[in-house]
Parts: sequence; structure tokens; C-alpha cells
Amino acid sequence: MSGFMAILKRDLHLATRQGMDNMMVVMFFVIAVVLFPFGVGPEPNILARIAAGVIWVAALLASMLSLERLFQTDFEDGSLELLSLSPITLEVAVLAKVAAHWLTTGLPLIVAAPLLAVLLNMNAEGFPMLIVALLLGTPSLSLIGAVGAALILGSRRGGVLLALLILPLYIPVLIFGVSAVDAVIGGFEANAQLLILGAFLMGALALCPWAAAAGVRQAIE
Amino acid sequence: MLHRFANPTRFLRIASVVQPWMAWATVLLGGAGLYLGLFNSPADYQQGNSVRIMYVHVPAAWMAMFCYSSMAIAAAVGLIWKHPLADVAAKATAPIGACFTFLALFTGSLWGKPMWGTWWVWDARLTSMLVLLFLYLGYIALVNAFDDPTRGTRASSILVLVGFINVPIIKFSVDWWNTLHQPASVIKMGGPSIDASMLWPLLLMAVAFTTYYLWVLLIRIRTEIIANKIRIARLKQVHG
Amino acid sequence: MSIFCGQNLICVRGERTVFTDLDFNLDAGGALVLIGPNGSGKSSLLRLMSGLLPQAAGSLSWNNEEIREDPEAHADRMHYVGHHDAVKPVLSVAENVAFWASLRGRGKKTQSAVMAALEAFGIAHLAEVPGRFLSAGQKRRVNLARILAAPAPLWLLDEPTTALDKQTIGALEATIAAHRAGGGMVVISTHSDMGLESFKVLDLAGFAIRQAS
Amino acid sequence: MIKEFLDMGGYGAYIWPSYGVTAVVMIVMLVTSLRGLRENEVTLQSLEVSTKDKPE
Repeated sequence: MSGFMAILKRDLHLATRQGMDNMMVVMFFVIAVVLFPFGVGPEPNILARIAAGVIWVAALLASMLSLERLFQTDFEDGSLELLSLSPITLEVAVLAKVAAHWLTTGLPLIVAAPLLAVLLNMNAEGFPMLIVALLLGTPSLSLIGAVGAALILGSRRGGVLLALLILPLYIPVLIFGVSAVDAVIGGFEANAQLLILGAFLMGALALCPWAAAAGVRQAIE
Repeated sequence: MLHRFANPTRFLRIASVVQPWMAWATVLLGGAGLYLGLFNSPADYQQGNSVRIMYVHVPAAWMAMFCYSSMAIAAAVGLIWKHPLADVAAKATAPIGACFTFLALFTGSLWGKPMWGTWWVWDARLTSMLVLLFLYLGYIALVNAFDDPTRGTRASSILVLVGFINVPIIKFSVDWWNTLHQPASVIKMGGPSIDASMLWPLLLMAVAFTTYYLWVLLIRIRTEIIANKIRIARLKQVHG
Repeated sequence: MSIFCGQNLICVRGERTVFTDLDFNLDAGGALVLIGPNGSGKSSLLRLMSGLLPQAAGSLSWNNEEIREDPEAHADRMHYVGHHDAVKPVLSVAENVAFWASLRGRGKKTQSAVMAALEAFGIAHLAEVPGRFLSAGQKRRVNLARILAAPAPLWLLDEPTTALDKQTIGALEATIAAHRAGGGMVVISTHSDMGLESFKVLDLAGFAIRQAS
Repeated sequence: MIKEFLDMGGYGAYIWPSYGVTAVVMIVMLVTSLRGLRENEVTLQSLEVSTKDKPE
């Protein structure tokens, strides 16, 4: 457990010292959402209708942007090799890095989401559910993304490749995340969606560190 | 563990025997299937002749999923028992599977046009097929993204296993999402129940597609083995 | 039977068979120096010994227990110094070394062990300096200080003397001698001859590639 | 006879393109694979000839 905390603290240190990176991810999130009214038109009830979907897609893309750096810097300066050679099992080290990534990108997105919901004239009832759904969904995004980040280590054109690899795998989280918010706005219960999002999270927690560690191991061979 | 060095002569011997059989089977069964499908089977009472597209669309869809499953099995064998030919088989299957998926989508939309009036409908099966196409393209992009081919095959083997676990989840989510946003009119593709005269061409075409897959697969695996030998010969030239 | 030994090891990297049928063994206090031309597999052998690179065939054992059975235990008793120095430009020297030491969790006294390690390589005065200001030689010293801060019986050093000046190489030789006196073992791949006594030599040119296929 | 067969009860415009594209894609796949195999065999031959005369 101490190893987990040591890696988590170090990664948070690295992230906060380079403060700008996380702010950039949130700024991308805001800009991406703000673009939609220019495309779709400022007409309020159209925006309200697509608000949840737009916020979720932008959150998905924003969290993916910072994923490429998850292992890349450590891979280039040799830390990843030493991490895999330390007494901490690599799966736990990967989990610590994913937790650090979620804390530095997932949480800021969740904080910014209600502000953007206002911009998109989303019905106020949906705000709490938007936050709860994002809280349940973004960790899965970080976990699945970590697998992609591990697989593209050492490849040419990593960033674009990462998007092509993991976006199809994000679709289930997107579908149930958006429908949770739309259900509440429509006056229904959203327990089913939240339960399924929770199930995705549990599945991702179990499988993704193992797959990502396998990806890292064959990358540093 | 040592079969990593084994020269795949045994495989090459089997391949050279099996390949012509596959070729002939494809041509004969395909020809029979086409003849029955186009000339010798009745039109559907509802959809008229457009049902004949089914004889190409359905086998392509089956093959799209069959190829992805065989890639997942080959990747698992490659990762667990480190058998070099398993990875090569997965890498050789990907483009064939991608072609079948594209064909399933293309013929699906051509079949949908007369029925639904538009070229693309977000029907659950077509949408899942579209996501499957992205999984294939992701695999092909990753396998070629490395300078060292063994790195490429091993990384993409992990990807296809992760993807394979996700296929049912994606199918479930897309079905759920599809029933939520019910498009205006959805006629069940493929008609109520297929009577014998339509079943025969369908099965013939399905088997023909499978033998076609095995035929091209063997060609591509042999190409990969020879490309491997070329790389090793080049390395020997460099390192002496 | 010596503590750390390998029998008829075969190493394949990517497409290339690097070496075949290689044996070695090492006892407490022993030192093994790997020599051979570039590309003969010195680095590959060190990576193989560390567990980074799985051997294609052959056995690699510690107290005749196969290393692959328990990689974490092997990681706990071994330090590997490769070509990259793993120094984070944002973290200070002390933080860099403390992080790697804390991973091995030697209890509370990591802080004093870190300062002692920095002292041994003469970079104690740089403790609070962030990594990005360091020269290549200083980064290499931080990397070497890391293995002193958390003691481990087996050292695998891949050309440790690159970017080091005469005086620091002397310090390195002293630490290695002290490490061996304490029962530790070291495997070094190097081009320059280092001042070590009673060390075994393994010339990897002898195990050149006998192309298997 | 041929004309109304081609017409396929008005659906010809959809049936023939789908069969046509299927045939084209499968044949192109086959031909590129065969060509790739032949090209590799040729380069392997030339490589083995050049390495043969080099003293082993």
C-alpha cells in the first residue's frame, strides 16, 4: 500500500508542479462545448435537448487528450523500467498512475461540467445527476484509456492512434452516462443507468490494470 | 518454449496442400450459391427481389464476427503459449475481417434503402457492425505502428483481447440505446422465417465465404513468414 | 551451487537472436564484468538478468529457485542501472532519490539514507536543486545514489561510468568494493577498465549468434 | 428476357451494386495478397542468392 501512495504522491507532485497541463485539459473541455452553439445555433431548447450528450462527448475527448502522456514521459526517461523492476507489482503501479490521472483531469472536468450545463441551457434538474454520472463514468474512461496508452508506447504517431484504439471502447460508458442525465431530465428514475455505469467501473477496475501492465511489460522489454 | 525458433516448415507443407482445396471450394460453392440465390430462388412476398441482397449481406456479417473471434483466439494462443504463428494468423486475418465488415455495412445500407428510404439507419445491428469496423481499423493501425513487427503483433494481441471482451458490452449498450431512441419504422431484416429455398443459397454462400477467408488467410500467413525471413536475413547482413 | 546463476540461456530481442547457450554464475562478494563488441548482447544480458527481458530459453535462478516464479522477490534484491537516468526535471535531487528508496520501503530512516547516498557521490550540495538544472554526469550520479539509498544484494550496472569524471569513477569503485565486502554481488558491462580486484570476465563475443533458423 | 431479369422487379439498382462491390472487394483482396506473396518470394530469392556467395 505504501508503494501505491508513494507513486500516487509523486505523480500528483509532477502534475501540480506542471500546473498548466491540467488546466489545458479543462480549457479544451470548455472550448469544445462552447463550439456547439456556434454550430447548432443558439436556440435554447435545441441546446437543452443535446446538452448532456455534448458535455459527455467533450469530457470523453478531454480525458483522452491527457492520456497519451500517462506513460510516455516515464517510458522515455527510464522511470517505467525502474517502476516495473521495483517490488511493487506493476498492476498496482499502473493503478496508482491512473488514480493520479483521474484526480488531475477527471475531477476538474466534473467541477467544470455544471458551468457548461448552464451555458447549454440544460434543465436544472439534470445537474446533480450529471455530476454523479460523471463521477461514476470518468474513472472508467481513465482506466480503459490507460490500456490504450500502454499499447501505443514506442509507436509512431501515438496520440491519434490512441484515439482510434479506445474511442470505440468508450461507447458503452457514453451511452449510459448520457441516458442517466436525460432520464432524470425526462422525469424518470436513472438507477438502472447508474448501476450499469457502476458495473462498468468494477469491470474496468478489475481488468484494465492487468491489461495495461501487460502492455507496459512488452513495451519495456 | 523453443518453438519460437522452429522453422514453420510443417505449417508451410500443410498450407500448400490445403490452399488449392480452399480455392476450389470457394469457386464451386460460391458459384452454386450465386446461381441459386440470383436465379433459382423465389422473391420475398414482402420485400420482392431486394431480399437477394441477403445472400451477400448476411454471410459478410457472419464472417465479420467470425474473423474477429478467430483473431481473439489466435491472439490468446499467441500471448499464452508464445506460438509465433498464432500472432501472424491474427495479423493476417485483420484486413480480411475488415473487408467483410465493410461489405456487411455497404450491402446492409443498399438493402436498407428500398425498405427504409435512407442509406443509413442507426439500427442496432448496423451500428454494432460500424463499431466493429473501428475495432478492426484500430487493430490494423496498431499492428503497423511499430518498427519492430513482433512489438506490433504483441501489442495488438492485447488490444484484440480487450476489444473482444468489449464486443458483447458494446452490442448490449447499442441495443439498449437503440430501443430507447426507437427510429420511426424498423422492418426486421431477413424476413420472418427463411424457408428452405432461401436457406440453401444462404448456407452455400456462408461456406464459400469461409473457405475464401481460409484461402486468403493461408496466402497472407505465407507472405508474413517470408517477410519475417527477409527481415532476419537483413539483420544478419547488418550484424554479420 | 552459486547463488545467482544462469544455464544455456538463449536471448531473442525482436527478430534477432542475440546469444545462445550462455552460462554464468556468481557468489556472494563476486563481480562479473561483461565485455564484447557493440551489439554482442551485453545490455541484453543485463536486462535479462534483471527480469525486464524474458529469456527465450534456459534457466535463470537465485538460490536455485527460478527467478520468473517470483519477479517481485527478485526485484526486491536487485538494482538495475540502465542507459536512462530516470531523473524527473521537476522534482529535486533529494525527492528523486527518496521516491525510489521509498518504493523499497526500508522504514522511516529513508531520509538519512538518502543524504548518505548523495554524500557518497558528492552531490549532497545539490539536494534541493530540481532535476532540470543537472548535467548528464550529475544525473548519472543521482541514478547511482538511488541504489545506495536502498541497499540490495545484486547490482546490475550497464556502462555506469559513461558521463562520469575520474573522481566520481573512483567513488563508484569504492562503493562497489564496500558493497562486495558486505556480501553483495555486482555485474557490470563496461568498455573502460575499472579498478576492481578478483573479478570474473564474460566475453559475449564468444556466444555470437549461431543462427537458429 | 435479359432486360427484365436485370431489372429484378425494380430492385436491380440495389442488388447489382451490392453483388458487384462484394465481388470487387473480395477479388482485390485476393489479388493484393497474391501479389504481396510473389513480391516477398522474389526478394527472399535475391537475398538468399546474395548471402550465399558471401563466406558464411
